[in-house]
Amino acid sequence: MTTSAQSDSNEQAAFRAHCKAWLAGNLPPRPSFRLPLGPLEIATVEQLEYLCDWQKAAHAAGLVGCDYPREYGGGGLRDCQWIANHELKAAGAPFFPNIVGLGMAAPTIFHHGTEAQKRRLLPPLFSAEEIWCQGFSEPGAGSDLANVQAYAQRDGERWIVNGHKVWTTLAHFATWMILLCRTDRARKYEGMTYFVAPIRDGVGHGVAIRPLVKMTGELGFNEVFFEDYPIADDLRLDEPGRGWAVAMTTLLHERGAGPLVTPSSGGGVGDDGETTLGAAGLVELAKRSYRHGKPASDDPRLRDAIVQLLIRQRAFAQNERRAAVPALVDHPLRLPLQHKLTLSELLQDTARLACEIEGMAATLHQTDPNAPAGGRWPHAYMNSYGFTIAAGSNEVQRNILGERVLNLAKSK
Amino acid sequence: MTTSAQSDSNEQAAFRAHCKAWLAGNLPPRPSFRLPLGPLEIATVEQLEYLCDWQKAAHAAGLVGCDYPREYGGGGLRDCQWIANHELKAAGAPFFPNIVGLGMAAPTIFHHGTEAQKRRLLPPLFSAEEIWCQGFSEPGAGSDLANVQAYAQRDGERWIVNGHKVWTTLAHFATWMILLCRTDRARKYEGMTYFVAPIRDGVGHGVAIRPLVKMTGELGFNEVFFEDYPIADDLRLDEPGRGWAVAMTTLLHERGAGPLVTPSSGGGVGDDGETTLGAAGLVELAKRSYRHGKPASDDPRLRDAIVQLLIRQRAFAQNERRAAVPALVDHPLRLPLQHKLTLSELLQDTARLACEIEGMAATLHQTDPNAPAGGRWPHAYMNSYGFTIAAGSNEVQRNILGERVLNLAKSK
Amino acid sequence: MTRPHDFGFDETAQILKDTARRLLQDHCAPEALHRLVAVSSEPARATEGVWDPSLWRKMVDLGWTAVAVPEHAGGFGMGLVAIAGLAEELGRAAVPSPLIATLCATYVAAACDSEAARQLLRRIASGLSVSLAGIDRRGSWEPEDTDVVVDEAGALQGTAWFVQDAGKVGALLVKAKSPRGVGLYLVEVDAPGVTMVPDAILDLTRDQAHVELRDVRDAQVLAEPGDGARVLVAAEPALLTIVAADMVGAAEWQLQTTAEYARTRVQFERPIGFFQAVKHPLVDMMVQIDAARSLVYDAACAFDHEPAAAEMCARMAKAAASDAAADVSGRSVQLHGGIGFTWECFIHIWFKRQKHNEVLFGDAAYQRARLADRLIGRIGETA
Amino acid sequence: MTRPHDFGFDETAQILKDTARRLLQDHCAPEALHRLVAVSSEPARATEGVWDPSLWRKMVDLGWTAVAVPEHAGGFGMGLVAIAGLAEELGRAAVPSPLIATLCATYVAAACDSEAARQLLRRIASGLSVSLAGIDRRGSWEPEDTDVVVDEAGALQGTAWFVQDAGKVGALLVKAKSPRGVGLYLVEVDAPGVTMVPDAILDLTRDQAHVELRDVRDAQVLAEPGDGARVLVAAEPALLTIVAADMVGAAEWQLQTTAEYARTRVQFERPIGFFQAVKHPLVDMMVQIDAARSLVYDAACAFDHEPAAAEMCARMAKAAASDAAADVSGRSVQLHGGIGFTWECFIHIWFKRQKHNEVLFGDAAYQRARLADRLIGRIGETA
Repeated sequence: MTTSAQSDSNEQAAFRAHCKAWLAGNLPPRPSFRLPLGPLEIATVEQLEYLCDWQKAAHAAGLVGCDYPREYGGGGLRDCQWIANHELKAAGAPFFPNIVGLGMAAPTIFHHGTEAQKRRLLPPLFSAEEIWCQGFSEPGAGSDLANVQAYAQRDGERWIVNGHKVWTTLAHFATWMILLCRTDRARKYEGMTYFVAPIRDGVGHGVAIRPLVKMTGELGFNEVFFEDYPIADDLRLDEPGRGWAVAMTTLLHERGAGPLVTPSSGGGVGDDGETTLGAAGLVELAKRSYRHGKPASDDPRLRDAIVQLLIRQRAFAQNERRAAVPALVDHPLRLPLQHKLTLSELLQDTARLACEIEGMAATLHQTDPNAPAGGRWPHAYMNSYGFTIAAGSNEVQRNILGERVLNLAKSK
Repeated sequence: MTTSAQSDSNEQAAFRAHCKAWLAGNLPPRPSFRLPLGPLEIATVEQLEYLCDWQKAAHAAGLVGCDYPREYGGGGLRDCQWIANHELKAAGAPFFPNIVGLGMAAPTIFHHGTEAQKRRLLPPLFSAEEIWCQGFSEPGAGSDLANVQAYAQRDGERWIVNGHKVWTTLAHFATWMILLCRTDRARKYEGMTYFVAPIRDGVGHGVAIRPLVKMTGELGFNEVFFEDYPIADDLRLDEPGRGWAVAMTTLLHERGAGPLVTPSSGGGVGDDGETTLGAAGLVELAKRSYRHGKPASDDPRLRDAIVQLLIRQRAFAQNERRAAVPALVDHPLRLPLQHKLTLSELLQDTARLACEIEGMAATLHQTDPNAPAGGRWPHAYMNSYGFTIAAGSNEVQRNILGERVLNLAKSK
Repeated sequence: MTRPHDFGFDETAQILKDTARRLLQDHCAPEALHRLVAVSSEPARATEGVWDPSLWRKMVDLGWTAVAVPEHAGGFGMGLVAIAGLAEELGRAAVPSPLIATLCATYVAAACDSEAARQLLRRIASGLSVSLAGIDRRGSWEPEDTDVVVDEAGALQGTAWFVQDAGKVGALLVKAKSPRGVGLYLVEVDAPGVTMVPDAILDLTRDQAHVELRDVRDAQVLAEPGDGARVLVAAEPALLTIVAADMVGAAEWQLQTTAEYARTRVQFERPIGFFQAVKHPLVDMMVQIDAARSLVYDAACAFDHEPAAAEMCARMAKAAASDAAADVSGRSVQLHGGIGFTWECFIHIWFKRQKHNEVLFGDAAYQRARLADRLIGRIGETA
Repeated sequence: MTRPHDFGFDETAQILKDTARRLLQDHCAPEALHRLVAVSSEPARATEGVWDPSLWRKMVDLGWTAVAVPEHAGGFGMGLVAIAGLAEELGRAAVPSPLIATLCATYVAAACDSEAARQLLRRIASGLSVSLAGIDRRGSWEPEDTDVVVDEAGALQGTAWFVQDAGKVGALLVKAKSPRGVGLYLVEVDAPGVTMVPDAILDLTRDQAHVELRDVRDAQVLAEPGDGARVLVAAEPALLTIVAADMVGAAEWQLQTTAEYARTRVQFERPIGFFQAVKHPLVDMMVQIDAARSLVYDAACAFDHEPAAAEMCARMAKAAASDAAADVSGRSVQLHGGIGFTWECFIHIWFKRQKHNEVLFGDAAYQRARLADRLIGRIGETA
């Protein structure tokens, strides 16, 4: 009896080799400008273009949408996207900018769209020629998403939309929006319908986009106002009244399965923790910072705290690994639904500890030449709240886990 | 302009001097047997007698019930009990055993009892000649106290009680029980009535007491069963149907104001932290324990953790001090209602850290001759859950604080 | 000295605190503060340290620079417990002003034993604002650490780092080293050789600078070389207590503002305060604030009445307040949800002030390390 | 070696795990376990270490002592990843048995390079139970620390502390020091000069003893003096992983039992799992358990396939599992309310087993301190 070492299938092995080879020669040069820390923080057109060019090149090389059918612009492979993601991370590649498209719109369209919708929408999504944003949240429908009030009124072969969406990441760059509207005010869950809205074309024709400023002082998300905005009925996904069910597909991917189809967003904590915002960065920071007159890396209390985060970071990666081993999984949603919760809190705690290591220097803004690590850590700490709040606050994530995995009574 | 140093009133100064003088000469000798860590853990008759003798002596000297009128066995003083408590702690005196009597029954009887009830019940309560226990909780009415089902049926000048109480500390030693019963099944809050029940006399006449064993293997609380147990109507406190209101008086004292009328229970974290279960004990323990081949007191991470508890301990004492300064209090219940929550979690975290300091030796039972500090810490850690659960679990305490102090919507 | 059970918080202290509360409610309400310091979200604002000098004049007119100055130097000589009450209100309003810096400098000057220091105290009582320049490049605030030296000619040379509200004050109290040890020096901000380089910082309610000193010859000696460390050690408990009080006041504002949001924001057909995932964190915030607040008055009272305990109590207060400020700040954003993450919401102003105060004069872990030396013994001392 | 994406958890491992689950469900269900180990709450039980030898015979008959023994010594030679699966089930059932001790001893023996060790492995595969006697009086498990010496006559002298399940095993694997360094020795429990002194312990599912060795002359040398430390370092990752797996399995039982209580216990007219003060802690328990569980299989896989990472991964697994065990244990009592605090409730059995495993072979903080040396560098190494 010996231990079996399951390795890649032949297809996977060949694909992995392809990824390694291609990445070895095709990483884009470092840009002259500062790159954003994650897709949620893309602020300038030059950042966007640099990243879109990169996604397009990676798509052309077969590293994006690998597991989707070829007729929709995919690679026609099976269970290969995670390999591409792994190799992308290992190679230190930039992230892909079309995060809402890859992580949410693509699987939703794939599961709920018509053949025509899939052929039209998916290829430019994978190639980043069309950027996507998400129109779910509203001022009165944040954690309570089912309270959506934006109203689409049927008008023959089209719908007329009026309403107000908020926290819309990438809206100012987006061609398309996945849009959840109420179409029946008498029913809550059954009264919603799901559209794909060509919002860029709508600006000035019923769509207005107002950027919101984050607590860091940066742009990054938007309010979107609809006033008598018409959407053709063939841009509806699934049946009228099925919007909540379609949205659940989106959210399942947003909250958990996303990393299975797209490189993980939000700061890039990878299997090997090499990215700048990972806990490994704390070790270097601690060696350069001082505490009690000695390197902070010599302070046993900080050492303990850093190692705690290194352990959590590895556990996060190993959770993803284990999620793919059915024999070691008790409930299919148990690990995927933890993804956003654990990653966002890991990033937050990492950034918080980095600020502690910096001491007085953590008071400095990223524009100060003396700010350690370019001031990224206090900045990342503030931005981390975007991640613990967005996409269903972590409070809501805990409800979902308790209810769907542990079968506890619904809290709402 | 100078800083005014408010000090004791003349009455208080004289009383403090009296306390100091009496305590200097009248502390009881250390007993030959092990004393329990707190009133909730009195297990043997010899422990009880030793402690009752002590309470009786202290009462005779005027250190118990100081602020109650003389006609009820009190000292007739004003705002002096806290001084007695402080001096008792400072002198390292044993605790008083009649904890339910002093902390809960006395103020409830004082506020809701008839003149005859007060004259009959309070003097032997203060002198510990009659021990009290509390009959509130039931198997189906723990945190949800208003769900009390024990039923008292009116029968002329008496009531007939049937029901089942649990977690009844000291029931096996008690003469009296404060007893909350349902008297109207059609109404929840208005359907309860409050009695003082002579349960010792009732044993064998409708009262049965069954000791419960704690997770530590020790006795300490009981189940009490009532079967057609008669209580005279003149042992009712306040009107029929007013039981919930009376119980709230009891709980207010149990949860917060208790320490204002009685030395604090549950392990004795005092202003000066001298008692064995206080965080100061951790310092000594750490000096005698080893970690990485050095005294645990040299481990910076443990040092930090110990100091955190020393700070919380001092904050606890300073909260009690500040609660008596109206200018520095925003809401009258804000500090008193935190008392039980913060004390119980402080004791739990202290005991947990002590176990960590002990390392492998924390595996040892208190009967093992090699157990550090006589094995008290792992033991105290387990017993601490009694305190975080009892008297309204800390989850319920947080509800109460959120609702009564921060005016948040009721969670139930 | 007896240790007053009521911390010595007397009627005068109460009046000072109430007056401050009212003045700042009138002149530095959150809306007005946001308009003042957050009108722009451009990076350039990070060096600007916007404030309201007319409000500062009102504060001076009310005698707030004089409250901590001893009576013999023309001040009101109030106890630290009263100053803590005032600092709580400054934090609650998150008011941009040089008052915290000046109060801190006052306690340092009062611990000096020189005519120059007494003279400085008189000027402070009359409205001079002063900031302490006593932190080195590495952020250390230890008495012996400084990057400023007194050269052989008696001139100050070097850079003082992390100087608080440097752009608002009239003079600096500089820590400088010479072969005889650390001394303290008064330098006017417009003295020759003084270059103020504003730092870009996150906190919108203050400014910070590093101050380059080149051949600064006309500094006055407040504490002789070798006496500076003693002075700083003596004053340190007051400084820690004042900053802790500021944090406690700010945290209480954060708590009340977040609780109000939880009472009014409706999701799932209920005010979100109904949900224990919101309610219990709010209670935990309150519990932490109360602990820190009690320790602040304990520390102030110890400074006033029980000097032997002053350092211990002050470090406890600063540690508890720093931890409370950090935790309350994070939760205030989280519990506000998306709106709390925006520039237009007021709470980021307090969040950033708290993060700044959290590390000033040593963060919680630093204070606890010092407390451990005192309460457990230095490492290696146990046999 | 390649690092299998599925941890190398193959069908054989699955069968072993499923078989263990079923056997222990049948023969060590919580009710039966409580009747067995908690029939008395008298203090005397603390030294008794009650267990069920007939169940142990079944476990031996199923080959569970042989699973980790290499094939060349008559065992099944399964990977640590399969052993971790088995250990999870042992923890889930909280079964009292010498199997965990024996599995640990197996990895130590397998790392020895001697015919005596190979002989020992054969005896283990045939059902001999063995425990490691390698901890000193201070609780240290460092390779060089022991209170047993080899005297000039070659006899063992001294006391081995904190020997796990000593009352159940047939032989001891003793760490002893001589001038040439640490060696490992096999001592039969009934050998002359061996006195087993049972400790009184809290955990009801095991026993523990200190073993006094007086002139023990017929010990067999498993690892020569000077080679013992190498052996222990080589085996340590397996030991840590096995104990961590036990804790993960136990924690999952605690989670599921507490969740079941939260689904059924009604207060305020609702199952208490409705309340976020109950629901969210349960979720946090789950999150911690999953992290620890993933790290356990990661560590087992590294031991099997990537030796250079084995120590790091094992310390991470033990640290995460210890913390999870501590937190889950506390919450399992708290969320059960009053009933969870009683002897009659089953959960205290798991609580106490977890507290014991938490410190065995070094608690979470110890593992992290060792990890820091590896991942950050030793203190003083940074310029």
